[in-house]
Amino acid sequence: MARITMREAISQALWEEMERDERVFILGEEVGVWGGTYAVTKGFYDHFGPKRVKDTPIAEAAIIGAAIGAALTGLRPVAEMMTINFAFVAMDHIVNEAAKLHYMFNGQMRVPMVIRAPGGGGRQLGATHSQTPDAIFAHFPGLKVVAPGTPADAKGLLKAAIRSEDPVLFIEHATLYQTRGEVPEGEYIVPIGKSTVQRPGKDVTIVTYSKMLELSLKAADELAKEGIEAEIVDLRSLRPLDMGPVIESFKKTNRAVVVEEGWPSYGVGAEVATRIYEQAFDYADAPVKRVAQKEVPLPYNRTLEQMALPHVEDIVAAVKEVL
Amino acid sequence: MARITMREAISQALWEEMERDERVFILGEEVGVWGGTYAVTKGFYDHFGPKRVKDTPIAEAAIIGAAIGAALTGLRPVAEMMTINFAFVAMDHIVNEAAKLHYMFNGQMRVPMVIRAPGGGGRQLGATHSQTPDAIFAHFPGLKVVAPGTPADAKGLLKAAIRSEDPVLFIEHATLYQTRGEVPEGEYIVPIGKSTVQRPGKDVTIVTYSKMLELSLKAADELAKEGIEAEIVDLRSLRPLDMGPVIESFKKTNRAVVVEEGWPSYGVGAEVATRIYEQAFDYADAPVKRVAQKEVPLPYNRTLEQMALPHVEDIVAAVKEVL
Amino acid sequence: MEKQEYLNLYHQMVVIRLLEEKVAELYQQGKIGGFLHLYIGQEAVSTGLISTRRPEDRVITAYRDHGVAINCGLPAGGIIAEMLGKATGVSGGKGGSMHLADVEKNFWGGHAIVGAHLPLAAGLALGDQYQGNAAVTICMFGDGATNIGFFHEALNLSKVWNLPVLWVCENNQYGMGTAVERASAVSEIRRKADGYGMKNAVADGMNLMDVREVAGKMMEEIRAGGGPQFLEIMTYRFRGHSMGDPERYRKPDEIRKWEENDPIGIYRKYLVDHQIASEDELNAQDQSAEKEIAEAVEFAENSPEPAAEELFKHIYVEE
Amino acid sequence: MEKQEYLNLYHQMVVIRLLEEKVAELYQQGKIGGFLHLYIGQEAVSTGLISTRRPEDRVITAYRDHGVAINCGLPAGGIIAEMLGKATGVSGGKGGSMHLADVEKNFWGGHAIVGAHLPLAAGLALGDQYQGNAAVTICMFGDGATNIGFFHEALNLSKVWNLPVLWVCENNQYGMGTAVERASAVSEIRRKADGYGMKNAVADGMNLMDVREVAGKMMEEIRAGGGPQFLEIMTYRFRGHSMGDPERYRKPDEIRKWEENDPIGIYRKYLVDHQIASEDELNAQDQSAEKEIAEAVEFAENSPEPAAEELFKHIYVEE
Ligand SMILES: Cc1ncc(C[n+]2csc(CCOP(=O)(O)OP(=O)(O)O)c2C)c(N)n1
Ligand SMILES: Cc1ncc(C[n+]2csc(CCOP(=O)(O)OP(=O)(O)O)c2C)c(N)n1
Ligand SMILES: [Mg+2]
Ligand SMILES: [Mg+2]
Repeated sequence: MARITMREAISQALWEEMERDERVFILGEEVGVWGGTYAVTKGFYDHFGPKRVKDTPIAEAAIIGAAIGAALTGLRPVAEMMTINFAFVAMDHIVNEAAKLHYMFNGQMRVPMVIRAPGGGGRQLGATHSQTPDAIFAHFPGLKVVAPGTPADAKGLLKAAIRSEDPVLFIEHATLYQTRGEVPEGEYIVPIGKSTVQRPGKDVTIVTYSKMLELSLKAADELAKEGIEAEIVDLRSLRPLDMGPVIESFKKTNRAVVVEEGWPSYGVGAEVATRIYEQAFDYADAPVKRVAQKEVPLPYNRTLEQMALPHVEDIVAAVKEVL
Repeated sequence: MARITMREAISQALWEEMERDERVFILGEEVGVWGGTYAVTKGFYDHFGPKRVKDTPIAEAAIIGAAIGAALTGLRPVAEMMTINFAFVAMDHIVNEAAKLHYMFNGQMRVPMVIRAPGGGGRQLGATHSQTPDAIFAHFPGLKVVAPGTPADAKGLLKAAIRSEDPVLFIEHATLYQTRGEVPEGEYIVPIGKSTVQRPGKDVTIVTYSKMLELSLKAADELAKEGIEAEIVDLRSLRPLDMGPVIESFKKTNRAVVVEEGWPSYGVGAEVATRIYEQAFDYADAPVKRVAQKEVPLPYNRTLEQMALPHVEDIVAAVKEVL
Repeated sequence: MEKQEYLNLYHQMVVIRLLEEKVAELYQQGKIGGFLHLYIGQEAVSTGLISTRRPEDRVITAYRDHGVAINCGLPAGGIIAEMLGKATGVSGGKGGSMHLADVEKNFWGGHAIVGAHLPLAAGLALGDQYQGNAAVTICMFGDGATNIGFFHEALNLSKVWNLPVLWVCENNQYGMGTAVERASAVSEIRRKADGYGMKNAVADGMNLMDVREVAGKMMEEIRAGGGPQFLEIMTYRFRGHSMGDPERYRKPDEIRKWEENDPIGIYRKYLVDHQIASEDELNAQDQSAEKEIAEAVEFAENSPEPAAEELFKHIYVEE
Repeated sequence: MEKQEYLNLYHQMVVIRLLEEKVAELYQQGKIGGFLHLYIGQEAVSTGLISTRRPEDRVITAYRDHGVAINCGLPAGGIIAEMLGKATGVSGGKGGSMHLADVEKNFWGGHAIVGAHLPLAAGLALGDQYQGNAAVTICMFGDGATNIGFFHEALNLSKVWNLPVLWVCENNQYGMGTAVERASAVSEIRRKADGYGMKNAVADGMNLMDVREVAGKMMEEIRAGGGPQFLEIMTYRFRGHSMGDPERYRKPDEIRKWEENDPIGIYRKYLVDHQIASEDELNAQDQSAEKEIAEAVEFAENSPEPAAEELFKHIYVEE
């Protein structure tokens, strides 16, 4: 197993799937000649050519709409939103078309497509470019929403997403691209909709996903120094949301902290917490605690922005509160 | 006090505010000559003229964008989305522009505008036209989200929204337009961001808003026949979300059911339930129960659609479960 | 065209007309719910247009889709059943009037969000281009839809990528209650094609033969690889936008004037005048169409409701 | 124009150039974060354009906004402070490079979502029309932005409502790495105005005097109530799209060729050739601009960070 970055893992998954299946192609802004804004598709244009690596106009609705149409004809488009913030521009096509055609036409139509969308804050990009609005997409039945936290999961989940018969929103975190991890070479599939324990522990359950996994792991290291053993469950997919490992863990620890980067209100933490109580009310020894972004549009100023984002210390503090 | 319909109450609020303040104007699809798709603005075009009652092209982003721009110049636009489902088409302008300009430019810009948007299921309009996606808008700081459940609140909240210096998404429920209630004449303001007890009780707290208030009140009547006294808290506004009356009630009843029309996952019930535990964990005698829509795109067929929507019996059953 | 084909097209138009009159009745009786947008007055548009397509050509349209469905070969029974929400409906009762489709017949649906299907059409055409299929996608939409951003993005993309699409605007003069010139910077909708350097034309939508001729030529050029083209078809809806339209925006006179140009009457006259068919032959078509609709209604009314389990089917392909 | 005005415009261009070179440096030093889009090469566009505006005319643009801010009269110190995220920044350090604004100076901001500010511009103009102000809104955007739906909806609306907007496309040949013809159905962007029956023109963006002349005439016509117009200004950015652009999409030769048409050099030559200003006078302007920027940097660097409480201020007007 090679130790590669998240960027490389995603790139590898895409490359291998394109080699494997002629029907897979990429479209999006700057995915071709430029090599991808985050260099994920660097080299693809030269290797696969303009037919399969399509630079598009700046027209997010058309990108998603065209991907849907192509998917209807049996192709397997991987559409890139330069950042998830621009997915709002294509919101109707994502939640009203991609997510509903299969149902609305009684199974006649299938939309096997992937929307790759990097997101997240922490790069001083200002309020419109720094969001983590994952929860709002996960609100819609018909769409699958995936957000890996490790390079291996990124590879395995992206391959699963590309092979899925359903539309999948694949959320990447732009500040994770440099993160390294062991990634199996070649065929490696992580099924969509399975949470997983990323670190075992017995004292408290930390439920998280994407970038916040990294911070949670660090927090767990900190806590371990004080003898607190946190168990970390990585959701990996927000829809379907697999509560199995969360509940199992919670029944053991009786305490949980949910860590997300986005705003707490109507966010991921609320859903996870509510389900914990729904499924394991009698096991709760303390209220489930949410760690999330402050409820502000993210400011440009670095210090203010960092103040608004969740940090390792916030997780550590939250864990201590629930203990 | 006159007993008028929700439609009349909204119409009255609009009319009075337009009479009061020259800066208030309406724009949207079919708000003028047609008189409003739901007849809310019937007679406005003839009375106020085309300057203040503007029919627009079918271009939701331009409707919201133009309203924002006009608001920046000091006007007070009331933009209508024919239904909230079309708000996805203007998603970027709602959550990235209207909600963020004031913050991003450090208070220099103000966006005093209202977006009226009727929503809700139950009219066999099919998957794309029947949604109740209120929660996803309430996820964004910078936006206020209001959803009245009675004619009086509709009038008072709409007036407050029009006078607010901030952008307000004002969600109406299309199947409530015929609902009647006592509405104070003339000047009547209901402040945004205040939940209220709509029916007192001691055994269980039902937290709800919009159309589901109507169903919850009916459920409470049913329950009363069996000697169960439900207290009903109407949120009225999803952002800001006023938990005061909810928590007060819960501390008394120790049991709660949250009733919303939309999908449960990442919805309103999750947020309310989580906050109940956060603020009154020790008072919980049973898990908070959610009553919501089945997690499917709404089908056209009447029977199936009704199966997917929450009903009075579901609320009654949920209450019995938490007791 | 063979004589039979002429007759078939006449038959299709009559079937559409009768179907629309019938479903309006069923709507009034409360048997059809939701929105119902009738095609009466516009029959020659899709009948002429779709007569130029080959089976491999795809068709996609907006919510005003009953006529298009008939022209694409969907059975009247399955169409009416869909509006009644029956299990035998073309979309299993899940879609309703606005969401008829039959992908086997290459009819990719009615779509209810104005303009949202235009990018999908570009994608369908991209699928054919990618796979080397010599097929054209016919995308129909209203005049009102040409003002939404989706229209712009889709037309631009189709031209940049040289996609085989025929963009067809059914200009029935109004988007709901809004007359074209109150919503569109140009009242000749085809002028919008100039902004994309796209070849365009206009056809008389009350005249099936004109539509067929103009569209046929365009289809050939597109099929030959000439890239997308834009066709504006002038027409008029004789009824309201949907059932329950208060119709405050147009005068009875105007409607009456247009009704004098009934597309079915015009085509019928053409067939008789050109001695392609006799009055008797056409009356026979009328009768068979009536019978077809009567049977379709019976089929639909006697069909079962979808089973309760259907509610949870087809949310995903893979659960 | 008075001599002083000629000199002021020269001064503004030099200030922009020096400011951009300076902030590029500060970016390399890690003092500026986020995205930074330089205006080098395009100085004559906004300098010429905005020289035609009156104080009551509003200006709104995209994220490539430093030059526009200078031309609108924002102080270099406040602009650089904004990029450094300081409390004295024009947006209090909350906006950054892409979100400069000063509504007192009628500069309604840089906006970072491509094309999203075009509907806002229509709204600004609607505000003036509604209130009977004889003001024009100047809305600037890139070539790439003309492909997004917002563009279409805003232009259409402005024409239908006869709004006082000058739509200005800064055609710098690329949207990020995508050449105009790879993204747009027409490479003459002004052809898009035809789809709205909108009067349009083109100006040479390397030539301040040409921009000023063409724009000036349009501004007058719009101010007189003639409705929206469309101006395409041909230009080129000498630097990458933003800092860190790998620049795989254009050849050094092409850049070099354009650099020979430096807009500052061209205007300088014009002033000298027409004996409007002497070399000495222009050198003096260079020096004062240098001084201005040096002082601005000092001001910005010495300014305080925003207080922590600022994080929670201005989410709403009414908390
Ligand atoms: C995005 C969106 N906005 C608004 C509507 C509501 N609506 C449905 S049909 C229609 C008018 C469309 O007019 P046109 O495109 O001319 O088609 P026609 O009905 O005349 O066939 C409107 C406004 C919608 N379905 N989708
Ligand atoms: C809706 C949206 N999509 C994509 C982007 C990313 N993006 C920022 S600038 C840009 C290129 C814009 O090009 P152009 O309009 O020509 O302006 P220029 O940068 O050349 O001044 C892109 C794609 C964005 N900010 N917003
Ligand atoms: Mg129409
Ligand atoms: Mg450009």
